[in-house]
Amino acid sequence: MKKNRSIEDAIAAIPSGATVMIGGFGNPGTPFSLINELVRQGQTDLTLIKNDANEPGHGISRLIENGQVKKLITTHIGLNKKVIEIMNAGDLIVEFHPQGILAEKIRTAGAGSFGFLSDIALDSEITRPEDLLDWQGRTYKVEMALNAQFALVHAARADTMGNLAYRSAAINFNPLMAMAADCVIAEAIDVGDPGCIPPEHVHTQSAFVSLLVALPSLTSDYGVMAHHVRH
Amino acid sequence: MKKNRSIEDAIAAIPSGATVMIGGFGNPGTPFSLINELVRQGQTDLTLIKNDANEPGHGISRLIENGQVKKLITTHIGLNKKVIEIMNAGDLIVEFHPQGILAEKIRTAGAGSFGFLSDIALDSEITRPEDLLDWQGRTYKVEMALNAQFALVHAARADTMGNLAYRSAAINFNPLMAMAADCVIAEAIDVGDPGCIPPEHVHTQSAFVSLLVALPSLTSDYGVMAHHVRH
Amino acid sequence: MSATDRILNRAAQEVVAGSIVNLGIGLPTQVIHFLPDDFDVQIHSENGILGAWKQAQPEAMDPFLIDSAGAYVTTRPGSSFFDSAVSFAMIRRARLDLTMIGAFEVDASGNLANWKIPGKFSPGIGGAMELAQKTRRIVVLTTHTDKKGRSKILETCRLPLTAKRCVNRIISDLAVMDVTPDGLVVREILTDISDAELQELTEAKLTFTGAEAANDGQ
Amino acid sequence: MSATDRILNRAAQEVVAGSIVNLGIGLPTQVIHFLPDDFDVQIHSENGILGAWKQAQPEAMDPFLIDSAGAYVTTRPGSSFFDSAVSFAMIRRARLDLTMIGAFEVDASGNLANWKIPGKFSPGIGGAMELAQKTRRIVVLTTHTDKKGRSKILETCRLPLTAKRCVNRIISDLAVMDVTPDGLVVREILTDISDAELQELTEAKLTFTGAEAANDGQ
Repeated sequence: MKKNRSIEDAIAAIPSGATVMIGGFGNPGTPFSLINELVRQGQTDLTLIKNDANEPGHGISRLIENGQVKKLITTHIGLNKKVIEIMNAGDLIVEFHPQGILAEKIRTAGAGSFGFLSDIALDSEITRPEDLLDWQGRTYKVEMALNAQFALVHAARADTMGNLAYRSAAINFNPLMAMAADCVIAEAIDVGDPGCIPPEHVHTQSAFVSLLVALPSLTSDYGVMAHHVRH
Repeated sequence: MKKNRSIEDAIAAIPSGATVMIGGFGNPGTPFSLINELVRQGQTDLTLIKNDANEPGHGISRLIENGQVKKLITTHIGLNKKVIEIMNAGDLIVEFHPQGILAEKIRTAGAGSFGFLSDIALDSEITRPEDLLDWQGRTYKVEMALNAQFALVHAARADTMGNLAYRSAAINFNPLMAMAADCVIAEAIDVGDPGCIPPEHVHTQSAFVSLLVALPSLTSDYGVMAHHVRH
Repeated sequence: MSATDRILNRAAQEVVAGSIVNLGIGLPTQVIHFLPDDFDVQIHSENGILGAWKQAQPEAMDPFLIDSAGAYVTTRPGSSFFDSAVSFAMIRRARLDLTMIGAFEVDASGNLANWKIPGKFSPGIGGAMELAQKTRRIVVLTTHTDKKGRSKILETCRLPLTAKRCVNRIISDLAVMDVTPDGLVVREILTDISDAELQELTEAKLTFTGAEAANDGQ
Repeated sequence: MSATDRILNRAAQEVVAGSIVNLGIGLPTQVIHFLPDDFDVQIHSENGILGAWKQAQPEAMDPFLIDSAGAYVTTRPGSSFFDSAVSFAMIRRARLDLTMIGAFEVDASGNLANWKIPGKFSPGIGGAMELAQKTRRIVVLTTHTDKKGRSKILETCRLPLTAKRCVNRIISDLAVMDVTPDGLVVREILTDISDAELQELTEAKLTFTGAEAANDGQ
């Protein structure tokens, strides 16, 4: 079954009010093209789940700056002063999780489970008494699974059936989100015929991918960011 | 850090009484050479964790037939009448789990978590009342993580730092067990210099592998089993 | 056409183009041979394959490539291999469209028993509970009666259940039956048998609304 | 040698051959430049790299290859890339031998505060809590005092904690101190300063048993 769609049609599947997971850790793995189309189409009241907020003027920061986002579930937004300002002004609800806990909450949803027992930050201010469970003589924090209606992911390579392979530090949250969301929209730099990715090298199996967008080219969003080049 | 060891030294790390995870689903991915060395060395009172019991005279069935195994934690032993007989005779404790639950219990240990909330077989005879948790208005089964002191895994390819790549249907439980056990002993058909596995194609990262055994050749255990060839 | 082939031939028609399908051990694994070679389906095998295909020729068998039933299989372009946690993530996250599965007993409420016969047969659970509970559509393939002629299609299962209320359709060598809120509804009769004769061979009460006798197809 | 270089130079000596090390944002990421090019260590970066190495030359930068601090890095032979769940599985399953991490405050019990200054700075948690709680050995790299000259090495942290009782060693621009059941024990003094002067600059009570003054190294 071919899953290729135009970027307009793929993003049009997302209604206002949707919960959307978005891959990427910083720039690598961020599906900038899908995000930019979501900015263009203008859906609002979105809840986003992403490791970080990208940087001002880029990626999900555009959605937030544009007022399309109600809530952001994330781990760290230190590289984005604009989003911190919007948060501090009360115009964006931000929910922070430890990074690996966020990853694991997403994976737990992807595995069809409902939560997991953790000992991370048990006695920290981020843990509420109602999150604690005494079980078989020990106290755990129950971390509930994090589901979403949509996930937007970026892949280096895909086949038309929806198998995906990521490259380098662009793997990060992408395969986890692809497992977790009901509808997974993938953008890929290079889309080939089935068989173009050796079966052992598929990172996200076609079963998890709903719609596939072949990128005609990479915009400057995907390039080296001059202000991160240290001398 | 080079992790290569002789097969004798690697297996000698396992004491009698140890809990040992063993990769493989049927033949593919079963570390037959490591198992055969464990038969030769004769450690006893072992608790094994493996998807199945292999087939009579092969793999972990040899350990069980040889009286070295106290308990087997598994999902299905239907292809091994000998082990079923030993179980029925009361000479082997067998604990069965649904296959994906076993996989997930192992992965949960590997992820440094302690259990997960499931809805699988909630009202089945395999679920005891004390496994059930009412949490936030819903009832879950708590599946606790399954840890082990050792894991024996089979890889197609390795580098001397301990990065592993599996092939074909031989992936199965191997990468999960490699994450979960305290000491991971890997056998590999082909061991190369660091860099021989492209970084995106590493299935088990060197951080998880303790000792590496390069196989000089594959014994007949690894070959096509004539009685499984259907005409 | 043999009773078995009648089941398999009819079962093959259940496979929707573009879908992801798991075929359980026993009869279901044979369905693949009743599908056209180029049929657009992805076969999921619990041991970590999406895109498994027909059995390999003896000279082309790969000892590292079996399906969950232990048969040396082939794969099709676009297949993938993955670990057992991912394999069951697909199952539990309901990415499979259809599982065809065998049964010791199946009943009018869609309950399925196929993993254990206390005191006689208890080799373990395997993937059955998760497949039965979580696949979007479950079709049971079974002989209508056991070797002693007793109905396997019951009003209420007596054996320990694999999963409750999970079965959508039953395909036996005699009929195609759907599990509905009103019990079993016969959709097709697959052989030369009257409604009354079919009911006679079936412990569960059958409803014949909408049933049309179908020819054997041979 | 600058105060920063003094910390980094000493910190580099903490890295044991054959180990797996995470270097936190800020000072710690710079430690790598004080290691020999062929040093046997695997640098773990939370965003999914084992085997990251020094920063890339501008002409060789790969936009898809950054470390968790956002710098364009290189990798060494034997490196691997993986998803964020695996990355933190490594951390929580205690596969990391050493994490070097920055601090707003660190105290005599080994408590660490480096993620939040209420009302002033709260950009999130990142990987800090898991790294601090689960790495086998935590070495804090910090200036001994803040910009206003106040001790960052306290008897008891006042800011919200990243993790409790997690720190093994503190390397400041002035001294190397170990967290022991008896409080902070000075192991080395890194600059031209007396025991009394060091204690004067430190809120936490220091024990000097076993401390030996070390030369700057320049």
